[in-house]
Amino acid sequence: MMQTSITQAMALIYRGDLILAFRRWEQIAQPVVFLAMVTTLVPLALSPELGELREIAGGVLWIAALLAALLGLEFLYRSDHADGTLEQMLLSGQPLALIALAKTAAHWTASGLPLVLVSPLLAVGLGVPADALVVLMTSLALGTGILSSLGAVGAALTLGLRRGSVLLSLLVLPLAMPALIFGARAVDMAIHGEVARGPLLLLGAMFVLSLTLSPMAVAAALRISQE
Amino acid sequence: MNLSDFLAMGGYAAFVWPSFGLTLIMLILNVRNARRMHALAREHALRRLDAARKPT
Amino acid sequence: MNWTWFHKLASPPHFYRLAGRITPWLGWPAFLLIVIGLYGGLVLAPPDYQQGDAFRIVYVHAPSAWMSMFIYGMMAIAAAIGLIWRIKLAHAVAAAAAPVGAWFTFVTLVTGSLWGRPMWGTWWQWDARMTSELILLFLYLGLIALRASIDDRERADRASAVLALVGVVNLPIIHYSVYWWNTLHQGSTITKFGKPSITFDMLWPLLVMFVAFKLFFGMVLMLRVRGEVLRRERDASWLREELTR
Amino acid sequence: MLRGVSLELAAGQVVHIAGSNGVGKTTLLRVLAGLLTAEQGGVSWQGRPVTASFEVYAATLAYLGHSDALKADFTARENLRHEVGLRRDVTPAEIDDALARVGLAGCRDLPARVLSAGQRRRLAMARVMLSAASLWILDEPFTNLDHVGVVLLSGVIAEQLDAGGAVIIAAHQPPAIPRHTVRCVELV
Repeated sequence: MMQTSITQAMALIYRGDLILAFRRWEQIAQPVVFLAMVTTLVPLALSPELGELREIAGGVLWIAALLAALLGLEFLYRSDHADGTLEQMLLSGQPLALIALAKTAAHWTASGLPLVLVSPLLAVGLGVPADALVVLMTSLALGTGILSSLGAVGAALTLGLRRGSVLLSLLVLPLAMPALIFGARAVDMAIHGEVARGPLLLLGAMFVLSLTLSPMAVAAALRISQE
Repeated sequence: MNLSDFLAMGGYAAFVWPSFGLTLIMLILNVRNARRMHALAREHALRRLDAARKPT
Repeated sequence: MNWTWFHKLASPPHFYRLAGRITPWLGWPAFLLIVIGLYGGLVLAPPDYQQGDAFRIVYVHAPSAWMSMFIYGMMAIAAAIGLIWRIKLAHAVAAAAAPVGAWFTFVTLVTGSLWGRPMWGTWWQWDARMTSELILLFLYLGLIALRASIDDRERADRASAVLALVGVVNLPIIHYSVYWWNTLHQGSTITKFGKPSITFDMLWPLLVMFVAFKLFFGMVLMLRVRGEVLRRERDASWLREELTR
Repeated sequence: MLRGVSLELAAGQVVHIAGSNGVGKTTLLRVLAGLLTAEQGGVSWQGRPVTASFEVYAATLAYLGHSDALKADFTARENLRHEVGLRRDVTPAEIDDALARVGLAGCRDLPARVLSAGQRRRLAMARVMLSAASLWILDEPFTNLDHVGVVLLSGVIAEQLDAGGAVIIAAHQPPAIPRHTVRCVELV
């Protein structure tokens, strides 16, 4: 009996996690509803004037998406830790970092992607012109990707801790600030009709960096947390 | 350079002295905390040693 | 190069005794240098032609800022040593350094704000250096909070070590993105707030203060590490002989 | 704190770790499984230290801890497919055979959360059987099992030993494994 190849194992985890996520769809809906709610708070708090809202739309959407993604991080390793399947993953004989990468990808698809897909609807509500929506979605896709991979390290470190969720945001948000700077800037430029290549490229670079480095940190953190 | 000019700090006394004051407080506080933390740990260790020596 | 000195240094009883011996050798020189530095900075150094006497705050602000970065870097190195070679002492050093680093960062922020008030007219200015210093404070608080919320000491040490390493990798990224973000929004008209043009009699007290803060940190670190070692060497045999000496 | 424990195990042998609660049975098993690292000493498999290449050792090992390691929302079949599938290519037929073997043929497509504790333990047992590992480390495998379950598990362990595998069991009462003598190690 041949040992499963790592790609098969990763595909299996990716599919498995997505099936589980969709069976608990209310977990998926939470970040999206949160994003929608926060972006409706803004006009109520500031002004219904689309012209004014357009000025701050980039920042608002990005901050709301970041916090919504942070909300999604809760479910990353918590259920595996609780029901003991995490131990079996550690003992599966597959490289843990790649398993962590598969889990992060599944988590992003279940929590980051919905945010990206729903963001254009909310952006229109904040007066964002149609041609800026593509940049908005690209930047949010990269941003939620960065947050998922960096957040995975935080989630793994705070596994099973009492008030883990408050701690998780304290650990992860400072690391996500550079992404916020470039992401919001890119959307802002797009809204004002400028070409947002620069910030998007830097955001892409950060995404690649966090995608390659964080699985190793997650693997180390998982071993430490379950000991 | 008499004392009152020195204290006036060219009109910026309200900013210079609090800065230096806070820094000195921080330095002293750190020393006190470090000392207290070490003494506490030492006492704790001694108590554990005594507890271990007495046959329960 | 034989590694025996490294293993000898890493053994808790040896380090505990060594730390005890060198603490006074760090403490008193630090105290002396601080007095000299302050005297030089407050009395001898001429006022800055642009900022007047307000610039003297640099004598506590700059060394603290440098220490806040230095301690984080040193903590990351100690964390890496602790994780890779599983040396408990390295984790003890990292655990001891974190609060002191946080204190230095806090002082940097407050003195920076006090210095900024007369210059900018506001208590807080989202200036590049102050913003990245503030984020550094969040990183320190994150580390301390993580270590505090894990009961098992072994896991707390290693979890904080991983976080310190992730943080130190992100530090330059945060630093440069904040600088880029700052120059972008503020444009290039920032006042010449950088290091004021420094003559020698302004400079030497600053160097003295830098050295003094380093020695001070050394002393406080030694004290705290001794405490951390005692917490970790719960039932080591050498403890009885050492403590009852 | 566990001190001064050394254990030698060859193919086809079964060891029973006995000892009262809290003496460190689970800790020992977790160290043997590589989930915990011992401060002194180490675990070696086929002569080589486990930490050298942990993945190789993990591939030859099946660990059953206190928790059944099952996903509540997965059905019995899905649980096996996803957990065993991580280790080796397992066909649906093999899964159904294993489920039948442990007497869960009836609830193949029931989510694990509706199964009783005994059924969940049998499902975990099926996972250990399917993992085709040469070393089994079982922590209190008989908990929640009824008499039929205990006989079933003992039979399965016997087969594993016949096939040259090794089994370490931590339990309160000594297990009765047919055709094999159980070596007992008492932790004090």
